[in-house]
Amino acid sequence: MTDAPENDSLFEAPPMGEQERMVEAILFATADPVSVTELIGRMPHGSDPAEALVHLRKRYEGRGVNVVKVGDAWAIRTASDLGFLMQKETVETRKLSRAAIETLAIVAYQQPVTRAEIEEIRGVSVSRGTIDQLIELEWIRFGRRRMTPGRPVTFVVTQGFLDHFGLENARDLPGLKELRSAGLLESRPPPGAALEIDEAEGEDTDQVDMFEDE
Amino acid sequence: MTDAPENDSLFEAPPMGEQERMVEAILFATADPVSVTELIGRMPHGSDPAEALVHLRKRYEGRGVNVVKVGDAWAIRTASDLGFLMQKETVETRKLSRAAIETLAIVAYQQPVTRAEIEEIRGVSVSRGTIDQLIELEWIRFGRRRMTPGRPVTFVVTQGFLDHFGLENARDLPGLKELRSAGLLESRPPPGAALEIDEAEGEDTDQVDMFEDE
Amino acid sequence: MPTEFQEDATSVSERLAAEALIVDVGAFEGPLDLLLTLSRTQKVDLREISILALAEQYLAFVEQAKQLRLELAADYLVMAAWLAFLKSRLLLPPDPTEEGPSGEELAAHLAFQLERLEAMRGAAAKLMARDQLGRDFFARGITEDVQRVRRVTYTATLLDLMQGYARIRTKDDFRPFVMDREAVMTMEQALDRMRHLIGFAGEWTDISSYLPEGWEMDPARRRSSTAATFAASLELAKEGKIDIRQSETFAPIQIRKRSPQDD
Repeated sequence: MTDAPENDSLFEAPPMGEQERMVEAILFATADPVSVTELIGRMPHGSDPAEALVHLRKRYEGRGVNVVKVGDAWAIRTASDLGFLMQKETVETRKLSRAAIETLAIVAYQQPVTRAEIEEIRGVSVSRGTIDQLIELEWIRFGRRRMTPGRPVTFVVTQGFLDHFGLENARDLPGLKELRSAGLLESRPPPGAALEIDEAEGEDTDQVDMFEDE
Repeated sequence: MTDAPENDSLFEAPPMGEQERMVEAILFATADPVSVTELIGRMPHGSDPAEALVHLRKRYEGRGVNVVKVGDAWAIRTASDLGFLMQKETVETRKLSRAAIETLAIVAYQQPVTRAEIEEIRGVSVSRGTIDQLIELEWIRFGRRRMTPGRPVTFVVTQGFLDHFGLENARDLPGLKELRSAGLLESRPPPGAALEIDEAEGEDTDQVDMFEDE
Repeated sequence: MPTEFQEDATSVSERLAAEALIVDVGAFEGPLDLLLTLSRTQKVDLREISILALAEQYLAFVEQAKQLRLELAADYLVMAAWLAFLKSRLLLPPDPTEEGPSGEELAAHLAFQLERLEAMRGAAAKLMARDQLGRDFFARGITEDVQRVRRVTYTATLLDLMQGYARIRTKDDFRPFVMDREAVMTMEQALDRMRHLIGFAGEWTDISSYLPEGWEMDPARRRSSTAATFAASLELAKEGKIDIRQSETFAPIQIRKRSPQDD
């Protein structure tokens, strides 16, 4: 560890073409998205995987497999128009209940969202099993606690969720902009609950940040 | 998606570029190498995967992953020169234990030296592990056997040792007098140290070694 | 009301539709879901929906369910009570002395809730319609595990080596620093020392004279040896070997050997 940095700096980073090959090999070797940080850690000192990825992504445009961005990580996935060739590989996923699908959508579009908020939106209580199932699928996870009385936990979607639905980012959710401009993503407390309004507004800012800063 | 196969025979086989994409996607996503027969079975009627493979193989020449033949089937594999990327090496640097340093010092200053002699000088037994560690580090090695009863092996320091410690020769190691005049020996007895102290020291040395040799 | 209903439902198909709605109550995901379904019969944009009409529809539905002796979950009944309240608020002229939100505000919020639920349903449908991993696009089939290799290297410097050697060769005058408690005297040491000396102390003697030679000058050593000697004196007194006296607070403490005739 101690001598490595000194030695490494004596050598130049590999040429970009080589770096591209390395990123290609690493992404091909795994089923999970690989973060740029991990790429840096695995490639020779001084490498710039972010730039190599730009080249690699271009190289695979229109091919049978593509380089895709998943959150802040990268993966290679088959082109979705070729899914019909892959009946053999198709994973039969457990059919999600309507409650689970709606809960997932609410978490994705309204994140970070508390259980109480999910219930408020759906108008029914959310069963433990629904949340558990989504956590088990690794599509949602616990986010930061709310700074409101009781400090409830919030839920947010995961990288696995983005990967599964082919999203680069939670901002790319279909129809997100329209829903926001229609005011449907605002947390609007029922009239008469005036006291909570301030806090709720604070939280809403949080939510916007989450989408826009990522 | 599902009706495709029936209609296929009515149409021409997809263009070769498309077939190449298909082979690429299938080889990428399938868990095992895929034979040409299987490719024919999975691709639209009239496809020529063997030819598509020739193109695909060429396309991946010199890339980070290659199209390789495994038995009579085909697979995409990491280029052999990039295998090192599939290893994540963490290097941990530890300080050599006191027992090991002392043993090494005795070998360096008194070589060739037998194990019994090392033990006599240190006043405690030398664990097998300490010797093994120094041999593994390639800092000491076996020397000639002593022409004494039992013909014990001796230890000497290696070229690797001299390189590591920046010495031309083990004889270049400074002697005791030089160490003292260089202020490297701070082991002046404390003023007013009574006789009991010697006993205490004997015990303490033992104890320290016990911990370090383990 | 019930008779009215029977008279109203003249056509068989209408009645069947109404019953189907009731029988399907289990299919609704709560009162909000039911309200959303009912609102569709108004065939207008949710933003222009008549909450009053919707409330009436819901109440009629609950009434029908009661008639058919269907068990309705409590939250459906809570919603019915709330809608009845909302309905009265919407119909009666606003009472300026009354506290709380107006009927219009409550109705607007309900409309917002319905619109939001509908929007989330739509979002869920769009989400599920996307290409999905393992169904429409696929990850790598043959994966290679990243081997984690932990390599440990040991280091030592020439200085370590030389000091190590010096330590061994000068063992006789080398003392590890950790044992360097030269300014500490234990009670055991003091006791040991006093047992030997006390035999000669027939007269009252200041305990400070029992401090070991060379320990009186250094403050740290004096403090430690005084404490140890004092503690040892108490121990000896307890054993009946010596007498202790002190004329007043902070005066010198004196001890002497206890002679057999004192008993």
